[in-house]
Amino acid sequence: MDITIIKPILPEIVMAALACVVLILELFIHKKETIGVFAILAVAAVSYVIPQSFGSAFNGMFISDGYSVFFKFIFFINLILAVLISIRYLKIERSEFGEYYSLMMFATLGMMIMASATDLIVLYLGLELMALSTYILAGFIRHDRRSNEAALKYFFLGAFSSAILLYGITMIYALTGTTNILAIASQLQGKMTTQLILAIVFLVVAFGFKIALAPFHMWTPDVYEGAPTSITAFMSVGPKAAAFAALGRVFTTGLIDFAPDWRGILIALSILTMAVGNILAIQQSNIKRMLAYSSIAHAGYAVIGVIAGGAEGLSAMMNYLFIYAFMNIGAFAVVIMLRVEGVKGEELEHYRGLAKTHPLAAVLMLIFMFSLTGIPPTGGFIGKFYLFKAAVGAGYAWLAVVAVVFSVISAYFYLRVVMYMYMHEPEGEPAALATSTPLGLALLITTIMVIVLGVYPSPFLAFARLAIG
Amino acid sequence: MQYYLLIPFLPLAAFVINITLGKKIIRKQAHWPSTLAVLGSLVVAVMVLMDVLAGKTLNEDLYTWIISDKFQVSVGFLLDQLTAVMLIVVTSVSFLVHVYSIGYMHDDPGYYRFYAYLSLFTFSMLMLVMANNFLQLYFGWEAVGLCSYLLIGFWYEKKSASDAGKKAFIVNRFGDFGFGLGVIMIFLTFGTLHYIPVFGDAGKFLNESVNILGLEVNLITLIALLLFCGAVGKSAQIPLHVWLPDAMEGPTPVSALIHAATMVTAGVFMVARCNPIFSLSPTAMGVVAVVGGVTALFAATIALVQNDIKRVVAYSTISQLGYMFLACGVGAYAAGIFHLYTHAYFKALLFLCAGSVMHAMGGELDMQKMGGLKKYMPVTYWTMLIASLSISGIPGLAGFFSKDEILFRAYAAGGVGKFAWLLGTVAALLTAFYSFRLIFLTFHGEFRGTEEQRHHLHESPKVMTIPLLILCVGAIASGWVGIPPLLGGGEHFSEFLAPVVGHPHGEATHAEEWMTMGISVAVALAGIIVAVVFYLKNPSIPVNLAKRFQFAYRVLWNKYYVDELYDLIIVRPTLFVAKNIIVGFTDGAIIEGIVNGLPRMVNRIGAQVRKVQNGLLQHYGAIMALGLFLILAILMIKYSG
Amino acid sequence: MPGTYLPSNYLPVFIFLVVAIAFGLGALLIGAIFRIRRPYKEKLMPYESGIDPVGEPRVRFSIRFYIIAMLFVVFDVEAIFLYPWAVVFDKIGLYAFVEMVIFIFILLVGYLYAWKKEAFTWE
Amino acid sequence: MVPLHWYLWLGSLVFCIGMFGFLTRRNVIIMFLSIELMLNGVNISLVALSHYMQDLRGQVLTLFVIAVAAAEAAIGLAIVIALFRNKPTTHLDEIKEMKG
Repeated sequence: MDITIIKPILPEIVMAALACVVLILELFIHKKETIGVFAILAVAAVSYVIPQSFGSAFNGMFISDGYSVFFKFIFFINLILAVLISIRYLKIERSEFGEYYSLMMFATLGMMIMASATDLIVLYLGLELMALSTYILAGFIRHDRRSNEAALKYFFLGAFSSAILLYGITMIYALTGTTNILAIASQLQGKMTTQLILAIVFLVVAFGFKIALAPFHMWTPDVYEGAPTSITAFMSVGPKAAAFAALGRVFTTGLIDFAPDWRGILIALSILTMAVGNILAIQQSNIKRMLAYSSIAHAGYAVIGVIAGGAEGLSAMMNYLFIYAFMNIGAFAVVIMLRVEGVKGEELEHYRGLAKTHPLAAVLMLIFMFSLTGIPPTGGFIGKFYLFKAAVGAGYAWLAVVAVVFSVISAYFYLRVVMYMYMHEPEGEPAALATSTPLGLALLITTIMVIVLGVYPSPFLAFARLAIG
Repeated sequence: MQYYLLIPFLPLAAFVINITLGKKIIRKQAHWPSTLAVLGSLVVAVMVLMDVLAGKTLNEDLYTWIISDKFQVSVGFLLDQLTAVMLIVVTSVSFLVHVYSIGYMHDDPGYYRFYAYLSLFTFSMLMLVMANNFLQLYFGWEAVGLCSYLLIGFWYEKKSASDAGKKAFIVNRFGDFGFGLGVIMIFLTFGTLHYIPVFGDAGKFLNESVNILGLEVNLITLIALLLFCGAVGKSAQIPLHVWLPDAMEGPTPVSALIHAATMVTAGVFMVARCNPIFSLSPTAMGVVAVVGGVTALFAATIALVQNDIKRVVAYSTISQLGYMFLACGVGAYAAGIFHLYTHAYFKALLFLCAGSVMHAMGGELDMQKMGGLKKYMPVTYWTMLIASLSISGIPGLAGFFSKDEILFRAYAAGGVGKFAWLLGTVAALLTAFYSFRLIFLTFHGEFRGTEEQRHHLHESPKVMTIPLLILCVGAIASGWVGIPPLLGGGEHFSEFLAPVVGHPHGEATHAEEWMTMGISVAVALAGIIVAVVFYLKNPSIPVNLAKRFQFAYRVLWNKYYVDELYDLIIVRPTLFVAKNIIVGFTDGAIIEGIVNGLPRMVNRIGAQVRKVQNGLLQHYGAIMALGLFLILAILMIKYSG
Repeated sequence: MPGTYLPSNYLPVFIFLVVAIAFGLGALLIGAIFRIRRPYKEKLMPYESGIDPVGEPRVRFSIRFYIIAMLFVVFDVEAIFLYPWAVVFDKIGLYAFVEMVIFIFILLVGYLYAWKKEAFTWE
Repeated sequence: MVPLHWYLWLGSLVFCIGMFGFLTRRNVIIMFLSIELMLNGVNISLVALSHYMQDLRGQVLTLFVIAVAAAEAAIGLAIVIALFRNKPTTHLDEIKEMKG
């Protein structure tokens, strides 16, 4: 029995073990913050074993390469930040249960498996592990009807989409007799068949659902609005990035010979997504819902990286997701800060005159809104710049122009928040803030990273480029 | 030798400290971070100068923000002879002004804000002069403009101050627009924005021309002139000089630092820096020389009759900047920079002395209400006298060497240069006259102010007079590094700069050199003597002259009506268009359609699309399925057909 | 060998199924066609051994049933992994054994959790 | 012998019936069943393919699908119960608090 063959999957094993430990700890520890801290320590432990993990395992079903490791870091950041912003928030929502953290860890485990999967079976298992955990997390505030509704909608549509994914996998299996992503291309030999069309379309739909590409985005606004805000932040980055990782891997290795076909589909979906996300975001008065539409729009931008393809396109997409993790969670952290006992703090109206009452919170929100719009010198600008550059480089200049136009439209609703904070006078009683050390830490990290990524992006760009190899 | 990074970043750190902690914590101690930072910069600048003297120059990109094929946005530093000189000028004057402001601004409620802006300005100016590419130059350019705007309007409660700030901002827009176009042209032509490759390749495009509205224009000339547009705006040359006198609304130390010694000389620096481009285009050079010469004379004439002490010095600044451009225009870049460097000291000194006078007079600016201040404030008097001697070009003082160098080079260059020399020499006469008019009106004779003011008269505190004394040393001695061979010197200054700006063209005999020198000394003395006669011996003469040549006097008093002219041909039409036509259109269809129509359309679409999101789970599933079958159908049709 | 499942082996089963379904449906159908319909109130009452019914016929089950059912389904289905494992156990040996122990251990963690959360106690 | 196609058609038919049921029925429990039908349609195809190709992967995936489906059912049921406690309905048309 050779133990070394499990080395590539060691991070996942450690994560799984620690998630189980956290689950058991919940039974004995009454101070739930401790469990949150433990979850963060677990990430540290997993990160520790990652450098030794490079390689392939289980007959090529699982790989730990630069690409997957980059995504895993996005998941870790996502997990850490989400834990930090949850601790106080859960108390306010009266939903302080330790399972919350272990579920987050299991979801992260699922994402890690997705990013590393080189076999469709493994991919499916990772996806389900992630999805099942997030279904529960979406409905975590059990006494809140909106949270229940979010979980229900997410669950049903999610199950529907995973059935579609399975059918797509079956089609590929029928055609090639294999489920190995790397072997698919050689088995298909570039031959187009009806089954392959089915397979491509079904896979696009299934991944499109997780990424929230229009018209498979319908669940997103409702679920993001209803779910606990911390989970919305978690969901809007992690699962999305994981689905991008899988999409990138499956389409740019297994189905690379059919790039013209799926690229056409993705371009159409990307434009539709940017349109729907940005245009509907303008209509929203609830900031969580607005951020939900904004996250749809951002998925539309990021998919341009996959369309452009190649090392440049993929690394631009990875960078974008990396930057997006910080700015989006940062924005949600501010939203969470406004959620205090008895006040939802989700409406745009709550931000009226925030600059007068809470200047620091307003400045932070301003930075995140600028970054989401893509105004230099914030990270958002860098992310978009390289995405659009990749598109231009791959000969899709017109698509970049369309994306820029939609970015300009997006300024309307992002900057409206800024306007509410800075141009309007506060009304009634000044809004209270629910601050806490972990939340402050999360805000600190996100703000610094958004600025650093905007001002000094080269090391991170180099990292993504290196990861592609 | 990365230590040079301290030069710009110390002031930046001071800015950050003051702007964040200033209001609550530092308050009256705000001068400490800023002053110490700029002192540090000065020390490091001296070290850099030593390195450069030892032959070590440096050109490196510190960090690159964005790379996109050829387009590269980076922060990089070029440390060569020219930069070293500029660093010394900027940091030393800035340091002295920082110290002086401790006394001058001590009661101001916006104390911390003032020092924060000063630090920010110093940072921007240093980034500007240390840049190794045009984009950074451009950013520094805009940043110093912003600081200038903030500092002119520092007392923003005062309407004239905020108006002056706006005016400076808007007038500079004109110049900066040209400068920006120039930078873009450079990128389009050379494919890079770094100095070294651009300057290296400039010769290759010598004979290329571009077609503008049917007019064939030489490419290099076009670039040079566009760049020069920026210099005209920033350095307040004709016709964009109107903002600088109004900028005197700002605190006097600001006038000394920004509007005399450093920022306004950025244009000269830029032209000198871009000398490989300018030198290739005789047309552009001619324009530079003529604009400089004409401005030198033009501004000097206005200064003759002004009564506002700061405005006299301001017009004098414009005039002296004209000299510097004149020098650049005849190819004597080293002479231009030499004058920039000596001028920084004596002009800063003049301003700070004016500030000292104002301090004593309780903010009074009208020289007609001063007089006889000599006995109340001896230090101010003597230092200002030396500065005036220096600017007039009395042999042995700094101004003499640099001005003489310029006039000689202009003469030697021949052609346009001769004409420019003539303008410059007349301007030198006027310079001596108005400088001493200022001295005599302010310090000699009887005090003409109110009793209350007289009671209040006092010499400024040590913290203000010591910078004056130090600057005075500069006003005397700073020229000694560039004594011409004719007087036994070694022309060290132009030799030092020669690797960057080359040697001036033109040949002249020793006799001619003696002649130009003699003439400039003679006119300087003549100017002083006339001033003595007019304002000390026989004060009725100027009054009579003003009466006799009423028309000329009024034209000069009103600064040639340039402001009025601009008001008539630019401001009013613009306002007219804005008020009538644009407002008219807003009710009409076009603007309505574009400004309101598009968002409204987006909104209307949004409101419709929104209905699809009706909250029903099945509905969502159905739309997913619909999307799936639609894509499937399209692909199927594509492959079956 | 692919495709060796000859339906002939299952033919009797198939015929039996068809006959069974046809008979059941036929009997109901014939009854529906020929019977006389004269409904009145007592006749429509649910038959509860001659006693008048009390309350709604649909009773809501306690939520406990669902929880037990869910737990049962989950733990029951995990057993399917044991079958293929058992089949190939002697071929893979120790490695398989260790893996299955880990698998069971993870299930055990879940079981422990459910137990501690008092999912098995009936209030 | 039954050709592979028959199985595949059967599988896709079951899948489509499930899909149709999911989209048309309003009762959450029936929708559950519909999703199970979809998954089982996939399972039929997978097992058939696996058998015809003499490749075990299909069957392995089927086992995983069954296990995941069970977990999914448990979670789904839990979510429905949680909702039911706050709003006693299993009729989906009444669950549309969030929209727009």
